Amino acid sequence: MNFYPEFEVVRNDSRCIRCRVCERQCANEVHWYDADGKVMLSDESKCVNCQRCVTLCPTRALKIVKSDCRLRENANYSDQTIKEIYRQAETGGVLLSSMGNPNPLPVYWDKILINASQVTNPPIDPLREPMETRVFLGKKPEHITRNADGTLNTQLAPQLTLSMPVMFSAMSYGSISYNAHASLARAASALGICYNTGEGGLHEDFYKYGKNTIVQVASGRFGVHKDYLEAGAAIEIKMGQGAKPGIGGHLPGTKAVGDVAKTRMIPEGSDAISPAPHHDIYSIEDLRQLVYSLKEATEYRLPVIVKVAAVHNIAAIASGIARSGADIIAIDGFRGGTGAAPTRIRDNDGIPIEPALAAVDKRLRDEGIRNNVSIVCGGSVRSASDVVKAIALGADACYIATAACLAMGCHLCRSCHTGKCNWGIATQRPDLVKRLNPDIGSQRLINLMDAWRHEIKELMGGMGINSIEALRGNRLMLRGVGLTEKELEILGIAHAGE
Amino acid sequence: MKRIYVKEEWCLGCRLCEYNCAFANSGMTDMVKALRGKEIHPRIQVETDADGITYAVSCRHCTDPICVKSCIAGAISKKDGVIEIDHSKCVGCLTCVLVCPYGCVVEDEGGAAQKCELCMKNTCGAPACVKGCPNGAIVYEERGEAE
Amino acid sequence: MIPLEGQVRIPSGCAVSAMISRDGRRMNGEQIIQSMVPMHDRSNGLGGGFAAYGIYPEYKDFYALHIFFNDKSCQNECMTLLKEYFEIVQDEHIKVRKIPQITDEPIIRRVFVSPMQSVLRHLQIDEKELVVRTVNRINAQLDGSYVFSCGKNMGAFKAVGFPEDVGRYYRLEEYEAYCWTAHGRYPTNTPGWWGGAHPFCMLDYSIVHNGEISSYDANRRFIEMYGYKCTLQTDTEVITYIADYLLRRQGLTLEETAAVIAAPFWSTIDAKPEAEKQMYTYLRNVFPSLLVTGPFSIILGFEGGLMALNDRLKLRSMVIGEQDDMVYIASEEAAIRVMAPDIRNIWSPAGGEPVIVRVKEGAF
Amino acid sequence: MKQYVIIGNGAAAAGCIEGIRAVDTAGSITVISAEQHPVYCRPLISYYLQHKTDLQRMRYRSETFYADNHVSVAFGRTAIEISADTKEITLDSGEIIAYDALCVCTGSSPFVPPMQGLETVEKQFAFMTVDDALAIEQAVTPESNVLIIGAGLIGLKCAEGLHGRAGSITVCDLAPRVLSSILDDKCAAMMQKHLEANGIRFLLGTSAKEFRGSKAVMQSGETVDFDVLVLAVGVRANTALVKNAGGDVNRGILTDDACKTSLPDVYAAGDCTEYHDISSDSVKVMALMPNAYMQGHTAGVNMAGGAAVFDNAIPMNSIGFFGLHCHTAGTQPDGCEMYEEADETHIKRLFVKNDRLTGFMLIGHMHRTGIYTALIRNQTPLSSVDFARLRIEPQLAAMGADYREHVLKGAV
Repeated sequence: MNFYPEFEVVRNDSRCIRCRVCERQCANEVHWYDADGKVMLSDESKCVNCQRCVTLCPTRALKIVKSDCRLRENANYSDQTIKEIYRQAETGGVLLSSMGNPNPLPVYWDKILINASQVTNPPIDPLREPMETRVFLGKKPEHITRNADGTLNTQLAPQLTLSMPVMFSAMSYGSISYNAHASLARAASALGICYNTGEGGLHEDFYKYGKNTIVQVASGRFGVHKDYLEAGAAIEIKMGQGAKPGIGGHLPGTKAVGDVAKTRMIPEGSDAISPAPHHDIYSIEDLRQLVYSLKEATEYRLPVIVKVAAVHNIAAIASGIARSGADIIAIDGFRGGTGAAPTRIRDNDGIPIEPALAAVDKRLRDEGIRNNVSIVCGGSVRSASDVVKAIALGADACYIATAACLAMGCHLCRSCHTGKCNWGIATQRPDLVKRLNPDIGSQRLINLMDAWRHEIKELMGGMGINSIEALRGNRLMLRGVGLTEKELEILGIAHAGE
Repeated sequence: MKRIYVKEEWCLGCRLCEYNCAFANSGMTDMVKALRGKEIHPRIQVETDADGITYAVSCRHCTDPICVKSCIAGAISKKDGVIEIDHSKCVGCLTCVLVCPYGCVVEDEGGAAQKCELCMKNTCGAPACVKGCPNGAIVYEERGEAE
Repeated sequence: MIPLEGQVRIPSGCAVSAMISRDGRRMNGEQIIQSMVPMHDRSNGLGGGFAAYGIYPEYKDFYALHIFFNDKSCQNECMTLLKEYFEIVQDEHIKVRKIPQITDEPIIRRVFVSPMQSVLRHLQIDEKELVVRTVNRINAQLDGSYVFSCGKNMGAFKAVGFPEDVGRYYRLEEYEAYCWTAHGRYPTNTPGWWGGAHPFCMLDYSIVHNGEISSYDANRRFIEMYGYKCTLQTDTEVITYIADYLLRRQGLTLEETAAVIAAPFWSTIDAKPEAEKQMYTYLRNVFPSLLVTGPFSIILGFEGGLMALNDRLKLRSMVIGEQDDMVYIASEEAAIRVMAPDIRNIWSPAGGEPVIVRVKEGAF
Repeated sequence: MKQYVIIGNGAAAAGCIEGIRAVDTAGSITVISAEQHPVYCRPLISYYLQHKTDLQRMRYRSETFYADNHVSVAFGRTAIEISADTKEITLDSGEIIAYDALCVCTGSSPFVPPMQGLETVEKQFAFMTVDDALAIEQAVTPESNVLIIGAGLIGLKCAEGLHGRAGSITVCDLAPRVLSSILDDKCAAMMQKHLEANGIRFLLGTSAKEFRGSKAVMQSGETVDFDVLVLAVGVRANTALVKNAGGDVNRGILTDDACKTSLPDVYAAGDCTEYHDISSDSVKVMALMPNAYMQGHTAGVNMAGGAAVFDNAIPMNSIGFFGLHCHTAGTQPDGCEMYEEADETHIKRLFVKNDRLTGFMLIGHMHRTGIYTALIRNQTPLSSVDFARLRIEPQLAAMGADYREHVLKGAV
C-alpha cells in the first residue's frame, strides 16, 4: 500500500544556490540535481527527517516538515497505528524501531523540582568555592580495619573513580561506528569518566583507553576473552536493557563487516544474535557464579556491574543482585535507547527509571545493604538537572547514551536499524562513518559533560551542597508537582509546598 | 606560520568550503545574493581521487613562491608569510596560473588572478573554509616551515 | 496546625559556647550562663540548653538518664520498660527554680541506671549498645517520654526559653563540671519543644550546633540503616548519631571522624603526602554519606574532652580562646570575653579543621 | 663590503637585487638604468594602452624599493664597456665603476630587418618600452590606421592595446600563422579567428616589401594605407658588452645554471641570455619574464656568496587577447604523442614523449594549468602518476597520495 510520505522536503527555491550539498550528504538519496531544469528535486518517500541536509544547507533553503496528509482523525486508531497495521498486513513482520520510547508516557524528572537555599542557610557560589563532583563506585566495607601500627587499613574492594557522576552507557561497536566509539573513548578518557563497550567487544585501537572503559559481557558473549576482560576498569554483566527488557540483541549481518566482525569474534556478514537470557543464568544463584567467575578471571581487580532493565519487581531484583557479589547495579529505565528493537517491546515493556531507582535505593537501605553496592541509573537522563534529581533520589551515578549520541550529532530520527545513519554514528558504511570526526565528536562530548558539570555545581551550590556525596539520596532536596500520593510515596519525596 | 591544512580522512566532499570561500570573498553579506544563479569561482577546490577520497586544495603559501617570482606586474607578494595579490596591480595575464605547481591560483569572475589569502582581506576574520567545514577536515594551524 | 517536632524537618540558627579545664578543675555553671548573655540575639527563646561533664562523681559508674515525661502515666510506662533492662539506682526530680520566663514544663526526672548483666548476655551486646537501643526505643516509641541525656557522670539540661533563663531555671550554679557546653536556639520551623532544645546527647556524646546542614537527608537516610532513628529531624540529632556511629561503632579517632564529617577538599587531599592522601581518600570513599555540608559549627562533648568543628567552608562563625588551662569556644568572641575578660589568645579555626581539647589523663 | 653592479633595470635586475639582499644586506648595489623609469615589466605596456594599468601601478616594486634595498640607480645611463681584467665598467658618461660582482641584465632590442623606404615613414615605432607606448599613445588617434609588422607576442599585444584607440589595425607577418613561435597551426587559427572577430585584420605569409610614406607595399603586391607603423618583427639579445669583454656569446650571452657567464664574477640574466631549456634539452634564448626574474635572483644569490641554481628552465607563455587566454609551456618534440581535447571554445594539446610531459598548448580553459607546467619542469615520469585522469583535468588527486600528503600536510 502506498502512503503519502511522512515528511515533506520544503525547499525555498529563492534561497537555493544549487550547491548540491544536500544531495551529496543524503545517504537516503532524497535529493538530486536536475541539470535540465537547473533545479534541485527530491523524493520525500525516502526521507527519515534526520535533518542532515537542513543542518548543512548553507543558505537555510531547506526544511523538513511533518506531512499534514493524514488519515481521518481517530483518537483510538491513530494515523501511526493504522499504518503499522497496514505494514504488518503487507509484510507479516515484527515492527522494528530504534532509540528510546517516543510515546507520551510520564517523565517523572519533569515533575520533580529541586530545592535552593534562602536565608537560613547560604547558597554556595561554585565560581568562588570548591564544588566537588568526584564519586567512587563500588562496595564499601562494613567495618574499618586497622594495621598493626594503628593506622587505617586503606585496602578496599575495587572501585571505579569518576570525576563526575555520569558515564557513557553501553553502545556496541557494530551498532555504532568506529568513530563514535573513538569519540566516546577519548572523551571518557579526557573527562575522567567511563564509557561502555556494549556487547561488541573492544577494538584493538581502544585498549589504550582501558582505564576509562567498562567492558560488557552479555548473553551472546560476543568479543569476550581474557584480554578483553582485563582491559577495562570494570566489567558489566548485561542482563537486560531498558529499551527491550526480556529480549536479546540483534546485529544484522550487514553491519558485521570487517573489524566489527573481527572484534565480535564472529564470521564476517553473519547476524550476531544475543539470546534473551544468559544461558548460564537461569536464577540469581547462577548470576552469583558468573559474577565470581569474572572476578576470578580478573583476580578480583575489577568491580563487576550487573545491568538490568527496570521492570516491575526491580527492588527485589536489585536486592538479589546486591547480595550476588556485584559491586555496582545499573538500572536501565524504559525510555532508554537502542540501535534496534521490536517496536511493541520498546514502547510497552518495563517501567520508568525514576520510580525504579527510588524503589531500589529505598529497598537496599531498608535491608541495610545500600553500602554494599553502588547504583547507576540510566534510561533517558537528559540533562544536568535529571542527573541531580537522580543522585538525590539515591543514584551514585548516571548512564547516558542518547544524550551522548545527540552530542555526537544524532538527530533522533530513530532510523538506526537501517544502518544508513547520515551522522556517521549508527552505521558501518565507510563514507558515512567518516562523517563523525572523533576530534569533533569527543570535543562535543567533553563540552556537554563540562556544561553538565557546571550546571550540577550550580544546582548543588543553590542547595548549599558543595560535594556530590552530600546530595546522594538527599531526597529532602526534591519536591513533586502534580503527582499522586502513591507516586510521591514511591519516589520518597514530599509534594511542593510541604 | 599558520596555514590551511586538510585532513582528507575527514573530508566528506560536500564542497561547502568552495561555497563558503566564494561567499566570503564576494564582499556581500548575504550568501544567497552573492551566489544564487552564479557560477562560483572559489579559491579552494575539492578534489576526488581514484579511490573516492576527497580533500580541498588551496594556496600552500610556499616558502619559495614561484607565483611571486613570476608575476609580471609585481602584484603578488609575500607579507609575513602570506602570499597575497594586489588586485589593483593585477592585469590578468594569468602567468601565475601557469606556474603554480599546485593549481592554487585561479581566474576570478573578471579574468584576474585570485588565490587564497587566508581570508585576511575580507570580513571573515578567519578562513571561511575552515570555519564552515562541518567535519573539521580543514584546519588552520601552525605546523612548522619547510627547509 | 503547626506540625510538632519530629513531624517535620527543623532548621535553625543558633549560638554555641563552651569552656573546659584541661586540668580537670570543676567549675560551676555561672560563667557559662553569663557567656550566653551577649549572644542573646542569636536565639529566639524557643530553646536553650547546657551539657556538663564531671557533675555526678558519686554516681560516675551509672548511666544518668535525664528524661522528660508529659505526665505520670508516661513516666510509669517508661519506668516499666527501663526496669526490664536496667537496675534503677536512683530516681529523682531534677531540681529547678521557678521563674516566669520558663513555663509549660514537663515532668523532669533524673534516673541513674545500671544495665542488667543477664540482659546483655541474652542480647549479646555491650552495655553502651543496650543504652543506645533502649533510649532510641523510648524516644521513638513511647509517646510522651523523652530521654535527653544518657551518659555517665555528665548531663544535659535544656528547655524552651532563652539559654540564660534555662541556666537559671536548672540552677546550674549548683553543679560543678570540668567542661560545659551551651546552646541558644533560633529554630524557624517549630513552636518550640523541650526535647528539641540542644544539646543533643547519646551516651556521653553531646552536641551543640549552630547551622543548617544541607546534607541532612543524605546523612539521615544513611545513618538510619544502622539502627538510629532520627525522630527529631534536627541537624544536631543526626550529627550526634554520626559521631556515635563513627567514634563508637566504627572506632574512628576524633581526627578521622572530623575528616569524614568535614572532609578536606579533593584538591587538598590530592596535594598531601601519599600515606595521608590514601587515608583521607579512603575515609571519603568509605563514608561518603556522612559528609556534612552546609553551614555548621559544632561542639562535640565527650568524657574527658571536646571537639569543635566548623564546616569545610567556614560558613558559620566560631572562635577559640585559650588561657592557662582553660579553653573557651563560642560563636562570638564577646561570649569568650565574658568568661575570660583578660584573655589574649583568641583565634578562629579554619573550616573543617577540628579543634580537640582533652582533659589531662586521670584528671576527670 | 662588496660592490655589486647591475647593468639594466628590468625584472632580471630586480630579481638580482632581491637575490643579493637575501644573502648580503651590507654590500653596495649600483644599477645602471638606460631608461628613466623605475623597474617595470615590459609586457605591461600593452595593458597600459588598454588602461588596465597606469604608470604608477606599473611599477614592479614599491616606490621605496631602491631605498629599502640600499640601491643607487644611475638613471639614463648606459654601460659601454666591461673590463673583466680590472673589474670595472665604463658608462656613456665616462664614469668608471668598479665591481666585485657584475650582473648583465641588458635585455633585448627590437630587430628590424632591412625594408625599403622605411625612412619615409613618419610615424614608426617599436613596442618595447614605456616610452614606446607613450609615443604610440601620442601618435594614435581614433582615426588612425595602424599597421603592425609582426604577429608575434609583441605585435599582437600591441594590436590588442590599440584596440578601440585606432580606426583600424592591420597585422602582417611573414609566417603563415599568428604567434608562430608558440602555437601550432590549429591553435594559432583559433587565436586568429578570435582576434579577427575583435576587428584585427591579418595579412599573413607576407610582409612589407617597401614603404612609401603612409603606404606599405606587401610582398604579395597588396598595398596597405596606414598612419602609424609599429615594428614588432622580433628582438635580439643585447650581448655586445659581454662579447666585447671577451665573454662567450651565441645568440645570447651564455650562462650556466648559476647564471654565470664565462667572464670571472660576471653574471647575466634575462632576455640577453641564452640558457638550458630542460624540456627540449637545448640551449636557447627564452626571453620570458618569469625566467628573467628567477635568473636574476639566482645570479644575485651567487654574486653575494650564496649557492643557488636555476636548472629547470622551460619556455612558457601566458598570453591572452580579448578574453581568450592561451597557456603554452615546454616543447613539442619530434615523435611525441599528443593528447588533444578541443571544441568551439577551447583546445588542449598535451605533448608526451619518453614517459614525460614535454609541453602543452591550451587555449580557452586555463584552470590549474600550473600542475601541467610542474610536470614538465619536474620531468615527472608519467608512469608514476595517473596521467589518464591528469590529462582530463589537472589535479593533485592524480599525483599520488605521497605527493599529496607532502603538499597538503606540511609546508612546501
